[in-house]
Amino acid sequence: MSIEVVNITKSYKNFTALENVNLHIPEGELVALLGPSGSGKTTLLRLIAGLEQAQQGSILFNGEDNTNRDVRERKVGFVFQHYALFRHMNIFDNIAFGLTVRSRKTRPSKEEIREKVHSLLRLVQLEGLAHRYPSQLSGGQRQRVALARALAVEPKFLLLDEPFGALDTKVRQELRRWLRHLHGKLGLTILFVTHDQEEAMELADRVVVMNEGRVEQVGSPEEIYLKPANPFVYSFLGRVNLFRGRIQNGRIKLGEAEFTAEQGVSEGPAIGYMRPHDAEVSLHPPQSAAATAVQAHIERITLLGPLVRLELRRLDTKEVFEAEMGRQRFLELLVEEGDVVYVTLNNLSIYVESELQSVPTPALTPVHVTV
Amino acid sequence: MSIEVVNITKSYKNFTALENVNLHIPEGELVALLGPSGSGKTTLLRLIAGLEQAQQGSILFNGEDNTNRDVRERKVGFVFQHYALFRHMNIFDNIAFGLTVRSRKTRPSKEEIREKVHSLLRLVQLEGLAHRYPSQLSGGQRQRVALARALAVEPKFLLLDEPFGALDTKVRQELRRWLRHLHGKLGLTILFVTHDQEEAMELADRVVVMNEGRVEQVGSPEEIYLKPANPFVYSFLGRVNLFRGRIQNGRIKLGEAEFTAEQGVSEGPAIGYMRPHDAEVSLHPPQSAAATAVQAHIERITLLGPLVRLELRRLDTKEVFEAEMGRQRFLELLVEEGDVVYVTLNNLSIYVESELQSVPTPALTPVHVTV
Amino acid sequence: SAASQGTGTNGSGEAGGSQTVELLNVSYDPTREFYQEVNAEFAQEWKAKTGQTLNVKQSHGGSGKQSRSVIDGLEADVVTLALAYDIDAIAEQGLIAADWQKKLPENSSPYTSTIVFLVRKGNPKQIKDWDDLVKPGISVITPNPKTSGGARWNYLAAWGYALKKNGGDEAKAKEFVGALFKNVPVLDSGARGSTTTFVERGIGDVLIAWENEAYLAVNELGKDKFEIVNPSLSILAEPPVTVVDKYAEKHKTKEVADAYLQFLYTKKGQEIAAKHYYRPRSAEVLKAHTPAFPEIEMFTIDELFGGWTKAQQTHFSDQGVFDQLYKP
Amino acid sequence: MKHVTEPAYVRWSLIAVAFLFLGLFLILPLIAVFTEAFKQGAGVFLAAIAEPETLSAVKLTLLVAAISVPLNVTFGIAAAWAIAKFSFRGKNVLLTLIDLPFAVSPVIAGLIFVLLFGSQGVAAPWLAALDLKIIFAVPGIVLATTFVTFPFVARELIPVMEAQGKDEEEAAVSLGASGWKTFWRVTLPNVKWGILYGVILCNARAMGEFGAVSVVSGHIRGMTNTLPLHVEILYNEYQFAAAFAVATLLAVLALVTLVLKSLIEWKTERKSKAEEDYYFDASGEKAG
Amino acid sequence: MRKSFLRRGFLPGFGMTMGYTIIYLSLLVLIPLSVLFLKATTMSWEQFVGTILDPRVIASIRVSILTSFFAACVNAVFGVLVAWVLTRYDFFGKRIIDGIVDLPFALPTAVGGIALTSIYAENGWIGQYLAEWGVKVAYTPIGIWVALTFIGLPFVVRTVQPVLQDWDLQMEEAAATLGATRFATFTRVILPHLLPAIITGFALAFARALGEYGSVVFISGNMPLKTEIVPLLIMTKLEQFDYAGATAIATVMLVASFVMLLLINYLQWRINKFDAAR
Ligand SMILES: Nc1ncnc2c1ncn2[C@@H]1O[C@H](COP(=O)(O)OP(=O)(O)OP(=O)(O)O)[C@@H](O)[C@H]1O
Ligand SMILES: Nc1ncnc2c1ncn2[C@@H]1O[C@H](COP(=O)(O)OP(=O)(O)OP(=O)(O)O)[C@@H](O)[C@H]1O
Ligand SMILES: [Mg+2]
Ligand SMILES: [Mg+2]
Repeated sequence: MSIEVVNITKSYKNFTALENVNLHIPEGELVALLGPSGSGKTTLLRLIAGLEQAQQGSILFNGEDNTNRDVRERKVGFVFQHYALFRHMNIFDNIAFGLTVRSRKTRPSKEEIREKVHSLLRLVQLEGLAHRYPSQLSGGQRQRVALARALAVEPKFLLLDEPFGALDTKVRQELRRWLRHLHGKLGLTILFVTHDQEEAMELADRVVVMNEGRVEQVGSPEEIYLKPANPFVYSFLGRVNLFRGRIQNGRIKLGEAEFTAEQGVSEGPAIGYMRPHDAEVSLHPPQSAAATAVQAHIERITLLGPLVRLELRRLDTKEVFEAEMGRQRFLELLVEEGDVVYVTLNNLSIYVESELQSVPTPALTPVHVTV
Repeated sequence: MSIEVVNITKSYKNFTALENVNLHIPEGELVALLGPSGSGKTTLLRLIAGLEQAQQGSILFNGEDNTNRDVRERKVGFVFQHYALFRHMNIFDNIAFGLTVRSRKTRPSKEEIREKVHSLLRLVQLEGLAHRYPSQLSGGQRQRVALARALAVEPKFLLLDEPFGALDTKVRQELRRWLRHLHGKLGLTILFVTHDQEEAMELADRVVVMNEGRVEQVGSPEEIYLKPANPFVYSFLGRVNLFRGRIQNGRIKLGEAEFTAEQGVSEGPAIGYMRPHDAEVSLHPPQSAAATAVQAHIERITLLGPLVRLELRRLDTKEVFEAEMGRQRFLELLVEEGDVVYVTLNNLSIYVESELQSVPTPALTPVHVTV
Repeated sequence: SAASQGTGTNGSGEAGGSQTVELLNVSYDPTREFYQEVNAEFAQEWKAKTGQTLNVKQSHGGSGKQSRSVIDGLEADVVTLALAYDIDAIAEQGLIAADWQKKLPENSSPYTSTIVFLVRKGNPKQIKDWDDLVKPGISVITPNPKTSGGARWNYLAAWGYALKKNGGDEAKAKEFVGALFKNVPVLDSGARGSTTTFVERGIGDVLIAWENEAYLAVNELGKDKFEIVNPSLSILAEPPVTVVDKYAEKHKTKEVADAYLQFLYTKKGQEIAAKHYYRPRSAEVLKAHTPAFPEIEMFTIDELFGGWTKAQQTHFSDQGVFDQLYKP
Repeated sequence: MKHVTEPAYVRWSLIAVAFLFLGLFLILPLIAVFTEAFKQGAGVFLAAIAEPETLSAVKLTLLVAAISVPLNVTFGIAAAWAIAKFSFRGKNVLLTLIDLPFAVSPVIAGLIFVLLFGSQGVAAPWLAALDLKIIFAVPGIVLATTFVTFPFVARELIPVMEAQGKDEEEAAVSLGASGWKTFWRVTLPNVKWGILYGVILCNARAMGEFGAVSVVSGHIRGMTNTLPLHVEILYNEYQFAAAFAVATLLAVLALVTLVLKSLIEWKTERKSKAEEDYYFDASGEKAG
Repeated sequence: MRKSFLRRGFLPGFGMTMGYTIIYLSLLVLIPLSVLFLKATTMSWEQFVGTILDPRVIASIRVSILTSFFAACVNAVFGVLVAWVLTRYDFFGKRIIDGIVDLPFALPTAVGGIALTSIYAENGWIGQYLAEWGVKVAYTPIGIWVALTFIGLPFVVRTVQPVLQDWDLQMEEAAATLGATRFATFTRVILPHLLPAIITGFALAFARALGEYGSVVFISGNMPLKTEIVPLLIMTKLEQFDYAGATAIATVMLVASFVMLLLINYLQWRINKFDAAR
């Protein structure tokens, strides 16, 4: 089932949690809602589920207006961040709950319920734990029970609020894989919340980046990583280096490095963003004539499994920044802490402060760069 | 000051939290205590600080027995996981606490205390917040206050329990850098707890891996990543692929891939571990005569910033595994989801089940492999 | 310090070294105003006689409870209780000489009272005598004889009436009193509680009460609402008084305590008693107040029940006659 | 939240039922007390309150509260420290013993002190030798009151201290603070509201206790009558208006303490709310 | 190990506070209460049993237990309702209502009893209307029940309220997303969770009601075998100077209360443990 969020605004007393949010989620997709704490992710999810009411806007399921429909009629599967399992019921009863509370007419027979619960237990790989209580399960197991409970009522789609937030890295990786598998198998529309960019990138078909109650960007993981719509998205998705400089005479100066700005850019302070893996480290000055490289001193080398991260300090501006490379490349380089290297700044994104000063945080507008 | 933990065993009622732990922490090092939840990290830290008493074993500071010494006399700086700031005191009073509670004889004058607190506030970059209360600070700021408070009493070393556990990724990265900086500046011995392997790898000079109350391995980040002492450490530090197979006639067979085992290995089931970045993906079968490559089907491609992760399914055993490579390498490869590729399994670690079956989880012993 | 003042008397009386003497009079509930006046009068007299300032402290409560307090250590110099039995209980503990009742005239009871009926104005149920109380449909208010001393007087009065009427037939008397208590809808724990129930809550057609209580109720709570009915036969209630020898000796107040009780027998004392609706022993004073104290034929405890100890034993102990006849 | 709560008509009828119940069982009696008190006009009311015996009863009541409340506060703090900050065998039994006075009939509460300190009592010989008076004097009243109000502060404080955890104490000790200093400078400031709350309840009950005190008081006018006893005496003397007037003193006292308590709760609530707010803000700031 | 017993970890003061607690508890509660047992032992076993099994004692125990039980039941139901309304809804006067709940603690019980009697007697504010319907409240077991409901109310409200305040609203939301009606959510999800607190409040109210004297004597009518409560019977025994009999009954009541409280504390401890395991 597709979900359409139209022009939703939601405020609490004196605080606007969501402002004019529009979102389309096509049927069968696995969509991640990504954003920092307090950006309104949970609020949006709860609005879609009908646990909250918006001041304005509407929510359509398959084109049908659901804005004023009761939670109970929306047939949404909702998995809460802390699972919200019923503590005094065992796993079986937890999963069966949604079926046993139906009115007598629509309630399946005891036998059918048993069947159903056991098939769900098999699905979430928890056969044999039916008689345990939630307190006797590990976090990952609880998470799966919460999922099974939501699936028992055969929802039209699934909403998950930080499903793996409270879990160990190891368990998390496992469950992620399992969720994707489940998605493939059931073909459900799934919308899940996370504030972990790696999780969003790895799991989702489509990522919605939120900030301060607004949707900043929607796109495939690759799109938003490679073509961030603005500095917020840029720095929220993965590590980023930040260089301060100026635009002067159509040239962008970041310390000793210089780039050509596009035509008609006003002069003034500018900020350059660059991903650490776009920093090209070499022992010798680059061949190219353009001054896109700077000299830097290696302060620390960290081996991070497949990656190696160098912490560098520019000799010109004394700014600290990072470079990342594959292990192989690092082994070829043969550098040590304390060495001085040349770093070419590739794929820089330059932003200048917008002239519109009415907004609280200085709005940055992108500047196209040619080397 | 160096810390020596000798043969420590600590049990709660019917549960052994630490079993025969030995550990040496040389002066001036920054050591990470890494392990899954419940592995006894906090317990060990509290024992060293004297907040808990062991049933057995001793703890030496600079070779001097401290086992039965009171917390107050140990001169340990302890930073609690949830900071444990004094809620009803402002930041200044929090930091000054350790000095003001001294007996009159050893207590510095008011003026001296003020000096000291302000220099600490400068150190943790919180000048100007001296009169705020803990509730008026963000998580990261609280963390730094807790540190300053611990440093005020000029401890001989610093113990930190999951110092960045409760913080956002962004803030976390910042504080990590800051802590390393501090360590360099003060030259203190620092022992910190974490369950995030990346944090341990990035920050520490030396990593102690714990599991179920035992120390599994101690070493530099590189050592434990590259030469894990056992499968637990292997799989706890970074992602790992796991292949099941057999040893037969001195050959290790993992599906269609074959390797030569060392001499005198008993026959039977074996497990091969491999890091995703050790999987070499190519479109063509490798040149080498050895059968170290398998064919696999690309099920999913995930772009993770600097890295690209492929989820692969072996055509022979249908096992799913992962391969990771740099973005550059991926772009060179030109593969898509659904393609079939050849994957060379490099740097495999093979373990066979130990004949000693007394231990609860089957003990695995490593087997040396030659291609 | 408050503690030692509380019950003790600092009098070093006889020699007059100190000018202040304290007495503690432990009494029962309805005597407060009466003793307040007695105290003032006597203190004046005592001052004139000895030059000492006398300060009489009063304690009031249920008679049995007060007696128990004295037994348990409430250091009363004099006790002025509702029935001899309560003082006997104190005497049993050796605090008072066993023959205490002989020490003062008239059985140590300077004033008496009797049991009468209080009915609503106009006497709508036409209650004239005891026999009317056992009629079906009549609602009688009296407290619980097991907890209230006053109630025991009520009970014994009814018993005595039935006994006399039936020529001493105990079984008939038992039946009569049983029938009477069948008509009781509320058993308050004390006499004042019963009065409140009757007066304030408007429950019951007749309240059995002491004469002085009945007068007080009428005067305090409504002359226009109630009237008093005198039965043909009633009991002579003799509230006794005595000095608690042990404590008086300890406080060295024996002399003043004796004088205090003697004062009750003087004309002045008797006048005050009559003013508070207690029947004075003095014939002269009684005559002066005749309209208030009409002639009623009365019997005493000793005559019909062989004294309080015996009456208590037979009627009010656990499994006693009251427990047997009371079947609500 | 709207969608998950009850429909408005259910909500309002529940509120109405609650009001009806509280009205019948709590508010009406309170109103009854006040109307009775003023039945004969403000003059009688004021006279009853200004009467010397009332005043001495007020004094005694305040004195008793002033002794027994601090005693129970000290005990409550000590017990809460031992129970909340340490684990030991038999905690349940200890907690139950602390609860016990809740379940002892006030009559019995008074009786046990009579049995102990009365002149027939177990301790009588010593008391006689020392010429000490416990019952039918202020000490007995204090004892009985203390007994009856025994659990209030401890019961209030134990959960608060337990919820507070040991973190801050651990931090203080690791910074070199001694036990006393930790207690005074860290624990106490953190539970001060809990203590106050306990004090208020304990005080209300101490001033209002009737049964137990009645047994041990001796009812000596102007000396050992507390306010509740004085109310009874006035009532028994058919001075209903005066009795209720004095009772309103107690009711007002109760209401004042309750208002105080509400104020305290409101303050703590506001404080924790402010904290929460800040958490949200802080996390927002972190992200930015 | 001795050392560790005394020190009990890092915090000081265990010995001192524990010692003080035990001493104070002993002096003020245990020793005085033990006198009760001592006194009861002055009776022979036959006498003791005879006292307890006396029909009047049995009847009063029945009255006490039944009225206390029903009062506690009503308090359990309405206590939950009041706690629910106070924690969940916003309405005018909420704070005042919240404050007034503690009134029965503060008002002298006798005043409460008198006030209730004046309301529920046949000529009282409410009693007169009830009388028209033929319902008598004061001077019947219903009156006792009214008084005991009055004094027991704060117990249930104050034990349930904090639990409701801590209650995770998400569990209700979860039930709603699973299609449960409000009623089903309450009975099947919320109530089971509140149950321990309700039982605790119930038991405290029950224990307190069993011992209540001051307010009941005014409204009960004190009719032996009908509306006589146990504490009144104890008083009666005392009036007859029968200390042993009084203490015998008191002892039985005390032991019953103690066992019940122990049960509650055990129950709570179990639940806390269960929660801690989460
Ligand atoms: N009931 C409420 N009353 C007032 N403000 C609220 C309420 N619920 C949420 N908010 C505010 O709305 C904003 C968005 O909250 P929301 O829970 O949707 O954030 P989130 O993106 O889910 O954050 P997190 O990652 O921390 O869960 C926050 O700033 C929060 O303070
Ligand atoms: N007071 C206690 N009583 C009983 N068991 C305890 C106690 N404290 C800790 N444990 C147990 O000891 C084990 C180790 O606990 P510890 O707190 O040291 O783990 P940890 O490694 O710090 O875990 P985490 O990462 O979750 O903080 C856990 O299984 C825990 O359940
Ligand atoms: Mg959220
Ligand atoms: Mg820990």
